[in-house]
Amino acid sequence: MKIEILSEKLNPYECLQVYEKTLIAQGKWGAVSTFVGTMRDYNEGDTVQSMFLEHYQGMTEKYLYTISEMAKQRWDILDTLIIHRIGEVQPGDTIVLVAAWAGHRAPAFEACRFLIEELKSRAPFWKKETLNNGVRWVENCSSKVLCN
Amino acid sequence: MKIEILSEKLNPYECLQVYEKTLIAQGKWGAVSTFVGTMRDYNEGDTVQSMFLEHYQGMTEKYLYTISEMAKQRWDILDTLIIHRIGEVQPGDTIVLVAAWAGHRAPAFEACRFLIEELKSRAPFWKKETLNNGVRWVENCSSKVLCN
Amino acid sequence: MLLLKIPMSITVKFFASLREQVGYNETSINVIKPLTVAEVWAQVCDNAPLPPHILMAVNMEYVTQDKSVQENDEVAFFPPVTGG
Amino acid sequence: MLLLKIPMSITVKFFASLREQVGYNETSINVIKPLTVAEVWAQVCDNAPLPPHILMAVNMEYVTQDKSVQENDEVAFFPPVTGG
Repeated sequence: MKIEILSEKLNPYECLQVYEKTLIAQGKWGAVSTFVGTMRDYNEGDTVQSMFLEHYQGMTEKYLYTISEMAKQRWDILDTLIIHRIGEVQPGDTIVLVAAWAGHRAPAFEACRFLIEELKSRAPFWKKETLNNGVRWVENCSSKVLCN
Repeated sequence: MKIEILSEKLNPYECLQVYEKTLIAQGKWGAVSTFVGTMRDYNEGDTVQSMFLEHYQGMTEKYLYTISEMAKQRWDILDTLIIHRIGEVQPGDTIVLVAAWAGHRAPAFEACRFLIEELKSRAPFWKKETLNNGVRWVENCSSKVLCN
Repeated sequence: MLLLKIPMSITVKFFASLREQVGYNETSINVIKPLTVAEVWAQVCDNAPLPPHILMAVNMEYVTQDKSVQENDEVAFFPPVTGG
Repeated sequence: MLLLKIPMSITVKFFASLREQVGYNETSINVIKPLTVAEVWAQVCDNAPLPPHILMAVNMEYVTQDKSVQENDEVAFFPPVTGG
């Protein structure tokens, strides 16, 4: 199991290759589900030039470990990986990588989806976008819907 | 959109890196869901030494194009990729890579899952395993359940 | 009036365990009237019954056993698939 | 009998848009009786009401505003998260 908060550029496919080599269960997994979240150059109808990612150091790592442990308890999976960027990111840059290894595809897919959903709804990260005419904090649509 | 039937070793993460560079929609996608199926060194309680993958040339490609088109019609996705090994494979080797690119994570996950489920249930590939004491054709559990 | 019957050529393919049971991967038959896929099977396999879980395709599209086969069609029989 | 009250030290953190509104990311307060998270907010923010969608954590675990705060605790306030 690995959790990483990264302030440099993230190449998700290199990270996966490197991490898979360290897995002790070579030949034991039959399925890997991965999710890569990438910065788009648009949001809510506006062009986005760049983005700054802030996080709550300590709590973020703790929360990501908690959901990784929950996934291992809930599904028959062998391992999980979460890497998340912080700091300044550009359009096209990878923001997040989530992966789940399992014997079979159903638990791999479900655990991977669970991790990204939990990360998005509760992990303490915040995005600030630089637009053509200023900056703005990204708002979480679902929290607006849930709370209003 | 890409469909490939490959008789050499498949490195899924290199394929993803190479293919992403060719996508015209740079900065437009925010989400990639991928699935990698790998040969295990066990199946149905037996140790598996190696495996031979047969396919119906022509029909396989046609079927994979059909489900890729169906995915593009059903979900708001930008692109899809399917690569499948044929021939002799060893434990740990990648058998299949499926990926779906989208603006948002829900269609990416759903399209990727759809592609691998359709591939597994209908694409004309067959596995023959070499065990310690002989060979056997893999049987499809779901077809047994459905048909018996 | 006498009808001149020109035989139609049909290609028949087998895959995987079925190919091994039949003993070859491809054959060609000539028929003088349109056949269904089930009748193609019967003709090629000495009237053996269709195996229960067998899959069938005509020109690389899945079909059911009552699908009728035309001149130059490629008919394929194979066991449940196990890819991915 | 006279009770000697030793003040408790509590760290308070703010993040993202809330940090910008408050104007700083961290402060420390000394209190002589246990407070709830809501009371910590009130003391630090001049009795301003808690913003409607605010999230709260004590020692890096999510809590509700009635959670009581102990000596040396780290209390954090932040807007809905937007990672991933």
